[in-house]
Amino acid sequence: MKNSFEFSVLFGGKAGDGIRQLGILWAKLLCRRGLKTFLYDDYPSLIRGGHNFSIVRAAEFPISAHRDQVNVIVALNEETIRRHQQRLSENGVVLCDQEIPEAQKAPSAQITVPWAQIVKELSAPKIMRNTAALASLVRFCQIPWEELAQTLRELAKTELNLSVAQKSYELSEKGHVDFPSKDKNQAFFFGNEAIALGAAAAGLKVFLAYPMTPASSILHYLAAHRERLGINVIHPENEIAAVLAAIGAAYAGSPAMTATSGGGFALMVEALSLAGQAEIPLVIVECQRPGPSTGVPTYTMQGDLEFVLTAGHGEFPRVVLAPGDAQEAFELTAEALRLAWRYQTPVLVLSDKHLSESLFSQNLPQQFARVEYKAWSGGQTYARYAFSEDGVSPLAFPGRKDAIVKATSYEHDPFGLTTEEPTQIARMQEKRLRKEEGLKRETEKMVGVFNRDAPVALLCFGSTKGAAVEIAERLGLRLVRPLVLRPFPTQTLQKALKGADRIIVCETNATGQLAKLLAFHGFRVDQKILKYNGRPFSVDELYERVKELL
Amino acid sequence: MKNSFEFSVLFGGKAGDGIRQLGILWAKLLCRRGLKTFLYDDYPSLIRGGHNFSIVRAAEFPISAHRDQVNVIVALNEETIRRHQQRLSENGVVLCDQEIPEAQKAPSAQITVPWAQIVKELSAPKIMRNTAALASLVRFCQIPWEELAQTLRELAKTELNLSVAQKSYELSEKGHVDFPSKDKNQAFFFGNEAIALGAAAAGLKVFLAYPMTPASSILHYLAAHRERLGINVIHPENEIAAVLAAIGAAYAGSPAMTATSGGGFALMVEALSLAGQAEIPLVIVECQRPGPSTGVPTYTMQGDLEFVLTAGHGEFPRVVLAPGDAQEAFELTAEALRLAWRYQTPVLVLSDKHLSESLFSQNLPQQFARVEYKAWSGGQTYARYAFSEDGVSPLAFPGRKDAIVKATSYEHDPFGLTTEEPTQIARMQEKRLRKEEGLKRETEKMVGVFNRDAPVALLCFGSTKGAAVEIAERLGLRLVRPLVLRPFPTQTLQKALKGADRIIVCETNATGQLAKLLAFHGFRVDQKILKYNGRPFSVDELYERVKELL
Amino acid sequence: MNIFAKNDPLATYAGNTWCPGCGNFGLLTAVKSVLKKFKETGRLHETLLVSGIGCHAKIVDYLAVNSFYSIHGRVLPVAWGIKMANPTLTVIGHAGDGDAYGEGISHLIFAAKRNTDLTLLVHNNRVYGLTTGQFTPTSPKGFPGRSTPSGSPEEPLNPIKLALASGATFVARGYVGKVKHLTNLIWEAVKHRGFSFIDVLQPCYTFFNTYSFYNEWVVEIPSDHPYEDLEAAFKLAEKWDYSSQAEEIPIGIFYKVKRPTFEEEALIETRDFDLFEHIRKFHQ
Amino acid sequence: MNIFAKNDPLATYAGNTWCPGCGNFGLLTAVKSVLKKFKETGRLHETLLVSGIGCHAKIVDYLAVNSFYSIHGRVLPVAWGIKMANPTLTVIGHAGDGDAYGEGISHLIFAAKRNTDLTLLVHNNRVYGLTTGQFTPTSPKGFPGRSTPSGSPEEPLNPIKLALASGATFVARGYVGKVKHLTNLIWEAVKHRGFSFIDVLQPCYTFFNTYSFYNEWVVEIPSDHPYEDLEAAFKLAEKWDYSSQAEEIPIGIFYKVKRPTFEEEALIETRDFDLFEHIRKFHQ
Ligand SMILES: Cc1ncc(C[n+]2csc(CCOP(=O)(O)OP(=O)(O)O)c2C)c(N)n1
Ligand SMILES: Cc1ncc(C[n+]2csc(CCOP(=O)(O)OP(=O)(O)O)c2C)c(N)n1
Ligand code: SF4
Ligand code: SF4
Ligand SMILES: [Mg+2]
Ligand SMILES: [Mg+2]
Repeated sequence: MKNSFEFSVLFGGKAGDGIRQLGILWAKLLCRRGLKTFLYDDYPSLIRGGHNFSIVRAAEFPISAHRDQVNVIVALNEETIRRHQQRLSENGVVLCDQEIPEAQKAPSAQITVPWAQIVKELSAPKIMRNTAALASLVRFCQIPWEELAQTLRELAKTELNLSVAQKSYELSEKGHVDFPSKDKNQAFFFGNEAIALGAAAAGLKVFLAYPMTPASSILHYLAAHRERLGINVIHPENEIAAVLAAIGAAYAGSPAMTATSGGGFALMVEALSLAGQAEIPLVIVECQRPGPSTGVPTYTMQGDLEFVLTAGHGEFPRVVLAPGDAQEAFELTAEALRLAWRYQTPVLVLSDKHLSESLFSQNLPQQFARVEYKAWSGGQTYARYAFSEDGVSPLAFPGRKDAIVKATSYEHDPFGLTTEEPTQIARMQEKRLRKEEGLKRETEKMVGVFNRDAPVALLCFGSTKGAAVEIAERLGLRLVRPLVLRPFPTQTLQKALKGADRIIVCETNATGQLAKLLAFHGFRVDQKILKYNGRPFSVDELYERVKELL
Repeated sequence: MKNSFEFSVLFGGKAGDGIRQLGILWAKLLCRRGLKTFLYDDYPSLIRGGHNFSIVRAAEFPISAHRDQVNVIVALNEETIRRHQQRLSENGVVLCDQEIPEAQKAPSAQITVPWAQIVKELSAPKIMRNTAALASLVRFCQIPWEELAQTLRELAKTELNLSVAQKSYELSEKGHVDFPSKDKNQAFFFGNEAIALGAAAAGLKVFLAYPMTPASSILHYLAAHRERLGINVIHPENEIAAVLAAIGAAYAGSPAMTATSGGGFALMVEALSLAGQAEIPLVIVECQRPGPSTGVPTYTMQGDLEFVLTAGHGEFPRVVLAPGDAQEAFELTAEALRLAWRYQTPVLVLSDKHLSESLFSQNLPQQFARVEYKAWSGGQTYARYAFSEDGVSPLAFPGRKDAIVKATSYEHDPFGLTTEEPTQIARMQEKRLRKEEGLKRETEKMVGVFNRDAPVALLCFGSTKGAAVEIAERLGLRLVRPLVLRPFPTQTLQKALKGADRIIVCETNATGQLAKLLAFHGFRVDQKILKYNGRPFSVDELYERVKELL
Repeated sequence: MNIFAKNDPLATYAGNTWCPGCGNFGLLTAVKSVLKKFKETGRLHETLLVSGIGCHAKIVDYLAVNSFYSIHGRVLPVAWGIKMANPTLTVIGHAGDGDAYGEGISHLIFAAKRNTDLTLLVHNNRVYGLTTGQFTPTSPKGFPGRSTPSGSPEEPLNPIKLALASGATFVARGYVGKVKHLTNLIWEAVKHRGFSFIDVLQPCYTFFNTYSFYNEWVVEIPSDHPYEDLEAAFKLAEKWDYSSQAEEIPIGIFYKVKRPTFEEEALIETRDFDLFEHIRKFHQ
Repeated sequence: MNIFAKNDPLATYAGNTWCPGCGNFGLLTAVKSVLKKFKETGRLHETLLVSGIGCHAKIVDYLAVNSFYSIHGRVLPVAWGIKMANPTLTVIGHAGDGDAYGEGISHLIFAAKRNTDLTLLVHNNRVYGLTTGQFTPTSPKGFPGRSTPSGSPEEPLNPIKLALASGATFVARGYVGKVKHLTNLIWEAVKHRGFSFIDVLQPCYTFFNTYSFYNEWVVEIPSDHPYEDLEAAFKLAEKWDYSSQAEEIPIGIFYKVKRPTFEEEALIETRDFDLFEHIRKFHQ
């Protein structure tokens, strides 16, 4: 790694211990110190009990992946120590509750603090042990009390939290880490928050979603902020209603989006095809998790790529975008809305649990895409599906006096009336498919390239970016990442891969879907690194896997 | 064409005139004479009115396509003459009702018979004009009355029909055609009947479907024959219920199937993935029609290939079979059931309107696939998902005393209990995907090849077979047809295409989906012939399109 | 070129393809009368039809007004989305019985539950028309459709009871054989704020000709019916359970109450926001 | 290795992951008592559980009986298919309220309409548990779930009314706080030939703790209730509309009648046939 400060902490406990919240507060506190942070959250599909852990990595340089080794383990239960102590780096320390019986026996350096007792004494709910633990960590890292207090004041909000923290801070001991502090606050976003904000920034006005891990937090975020963002946020009876109401809203003039995971997306496929035929600007976010079917709902996999590329009966233009971190999630979701409206066709944003539910500290761009469309300028009789060179017809919305706006799922003539006439059918198919040319032109450049001249090229898409980018830097590899998967940016990739001796594809699925897509487009794939146990690549693991092949 | 007898008749009129029934009776009558026939049916999406026509081609040699030129037009209305008279061959004749006012003006040779009057005089319903027309045609073709009478007795069944026919036969004139007669009756099947019978023959016990053109006739056929075939045939509330009940039935031990078109299949995609995870033997028939969305419901297109190949979230083995005529429809549907049960995974049969709703006279094979499975032999505790070399676990059904049978949509351990443990997840993914090896082995040979050594190769799939096979014969082309599209029979195709100078793909869609699939698997495609106006290739049209390229 | 029929400003040039004698003609007449009123007040452009797929759905091709010809079973979610984008539009849904009571039944229940402000007209011919005659959820037991040639094995649903149980605030039944009565019903439904549901008895001349049956048994609900009494409505709905026997088939409004609409309860005024202020506040 | 828990022949070795205090424990106890009766008569292998996805659904992992852990909303069609293949099995469905009244509501209506011979237990915690606390179709208006932080804008559905309106022949409500009463209900439901529906009030300790509310208002339906009177059942169902106020929450059997089952009306004995005879008869 870079010769620069970095520091990882693992927080572990049972579901219901507030592990995630603890990690988030720590990450945010460090962001406010100007550090870059990344939070990886690992939790089973249950509400209380089981074993949850979060790894928060912080560094002075940009990061968007976690490491297996950690400097500190904050253990809210014994199991955490047992499961994770092999992760501790040299000089690593375990922070844990005095009450943990095993604590004394563990081989590593340990600092025990009476968190449970503090909470009890202050009559705070037991979950506030997490605040106590945070305070011990802050103290251990020699971060001034005032910083913690301020973070808690702004983010956790209750006085009781503060008291618990203060007490624990006092009872905890300093460590030897010298935590740096920079001037500039770092912004922080979960992947799904970045998706939500990207959509909102581009002009989203209606969001509908049925809950499904790992997409639900888009719904939760937008619902919590709907008044502030000026967006209608609706949780309907099922995914079919969600996508069809989004289609209805878009037809009537409101930029609309829905979000789901693979199983929910499967239910939206009939409507996707409708959006293709009726030329509706529709954005669907698909946050992947391990399948098939219910699979492993709270873990990660990039197993739905091939599915989303060709889902839907019949032939129609579509775009599939795959962001790799929060910043890209923001930009590409905004772009998704822009493209959907510019071309009046469905656009998919493909995420996965690892992107959607990890926390990134990144800045969002000042410039971003916004919804724009070819508006009908009035005049003659309005024809919703008027032929045009680029396949895009001028748009008018129902409600204006001078237009009759007829959308339809049937093959149709320019006015939107049903046709079964062979020439008309062929012409309309061609009209719609013509949009692919414009889409191709606009998306052709969407490839991320790093170390352009290195002889060995690593290829990946989506959330694998985080680990891959560090490996590429560390090992001097070229990193090439298509951000758009349909249309496929063949020319740009050809340029990006020019002169590469070796092409290694890495992705988190069992059959190498990106590799297949590359092969389909005529690219040579020399080696594949696949992972399909539901876990993302950590920096260290990907390093080992790549090293093996070199 | 071959130097042998062939004869085409076009029957035209309004929906509600009984055009289709008329064509069917004619085709069947000729089959009973031992001729090969093929019926192509063209009708808009309405119940009464509009313009319907059927072309029945008959020949002494095997055929499974229609021609544009016809020898006789049987016109139940004026519009038929106007629309189709350019199809008449030299010496062609129009048979029509005396009442048709335009009749006299048309340039071609015409025979008029007072069909409407006959029907009226006998107080028969107006639709029986079709029987009268049939009788005139039969007479024109110098076919003895007894043959018609017998066909009507067996297939149309009412006495009134016979009287109408007789009267009309008497009033009609002989033509100059010498219609051959062979010894052996030909069997006749609509594509969908062949699918239904293939499934029934293989051991189908539960069929569920929600009506959707052009799949509905599978439901209608099986419903009409359910007692005879011993199959439960159910029309449920929607496609989702259809596919999930089929899954439930298969889990409990009954070979089950469902059938639909693209839009209905879209609704089944979530369940498809469930069948993959839970390892359920599920067969789905997808009868394509022009999309996207509602599209052109009563016409044809091969536009859903890419969709069905990868539909469903997550990664699981599946088979996609694409028959080209009734015989293949029968064989491959039986094979679909066999493979589904042998490998406990979903199998898709891909048809289209042109195959499903055309009538073929072909014999069905005496040998065909039947459901067989790896049965659990009892003994130790039953584990539904026991690991095995070929990925297939022994099967037991709920209800037996010695087994607890747990199926699940979650990732699971061998007993079917949920797991989130990384090693288990990866192992189970591998177990399931291992079935692809066996499937590949079993399906690798499924390629139709004709004229193996010809330098120019024509490639197609599904219903395009009918026209392509004649063209290949006529022009001395090699014809290569993958009957299985997933797993893709790469090696067999390589052999089949060895030494081909030129590879021409023809298919009825706008983007060349088979061509793309071939390219993906490393095949060179030199030229594409695409048609996407909802109509299938006729022999003559495909001939012209191929000729242009040679 | 334009979209209109020659002599009828409410019609498009699309040729009508319903069977002669189809009950949909009566429904078309009734809807047209209602649209005419909108036209007269200059508000036709604020009306919008949404249809499913089936014979019924062709109505949107015939009428020169805004429309969304959607997919089988999905009239209501599409209409709902349209209202989210523009609550000022008057939205009328046209669904088939296969459409509304089979494929799309879930949406009917939720439109009723939410009291979404729109009107749903179910062209209830008690058969799948366009797919040539299978039994639907409201076909009588024993109906010999193409999927049940020896008779449907199921008792029919009673959609009036279902709508009542789901919380609909305007529940009615019409009959295409009484066009004037139907026109008034539709007009009342459109005026009603909230979810208005009309089950329209619409004989399918070709696959299920029920004209004489309805002509014999249809009775208008008397005007002293207690419109706000749910139990009375339920009781009235029980008079006929969609079987092939009847003693009386009430038509008219079964139930009508006021309740806040979904649009009032759930929607906010959409507007733009300042991204960077939002980030400073919640993400730093 | 085998599937059983150490000391319990009805349990698997799967660790229970419900929250402490979860209402599902009571339901598990009740179901186990019923399964025990089957075990005692040597018929356990003929019982089968089908579940959806959600906290409720985990129950099938805990019980050492045949089961199909299906997908969200699809308990009923899977169970229906199982009955088609083997009508002799006793099939019990476990669904969540999100499952049965949201995603899968269409199947509930049709199972009731058809009188499919199975039992459906809805673990009605009136919240999406496993997806961490959004409002469901039976959440009270104003419920501050994660998708509606400022309060659900919708009135709840009353599933008892819905089941009655759809034709269910056994409609009941249970409460996990009355395990014995619940056990009896389930037993009655399982014995009933036809579709038996029990809405089980199951507090979600974590996201919607309704124990004290139910404890206060739950009242057993008196044994002189006219079980076969639909209107009486509907009236009783109206006593509580799933809002956060109540004067009385009746539990017990609301309605119970005999009607032919789907299996009796629709299924035939499957058997093999002679293909070539069939072809000679119908295709030559
Ligand atoms: C998802 C889906 N399933 C099936 C169909 C086929 N389909 C078209 S119309 C129709 C039936 C329509 O019946 P109904 O809604 O009663 O309308 P009607 O034709 O009687 O007016 C069906 C099943 C479809 N278009 N989409
Ligand atoms: C098609 C689909 N949509 C969404 C989900 C996500 N999901 C899993 S459980 C659940 C909610 C379950 O709520 P409920 O049915 O009430 O069960 P509970 O957890 O409360 O027992 C949802 C929406 C899914 N698995 N499948
Ligand atoms: S089939 Fe029935 S509903 Fe359809 S147009 Fe004809 S008469 Fe009307
Ligand atoms: S979240 Fe609620 S329903 Fe789920 S296990 Fe916990 S208490 Fe039970
Ligand atoms: Mg209908
Ligand atoms: Mg629930």
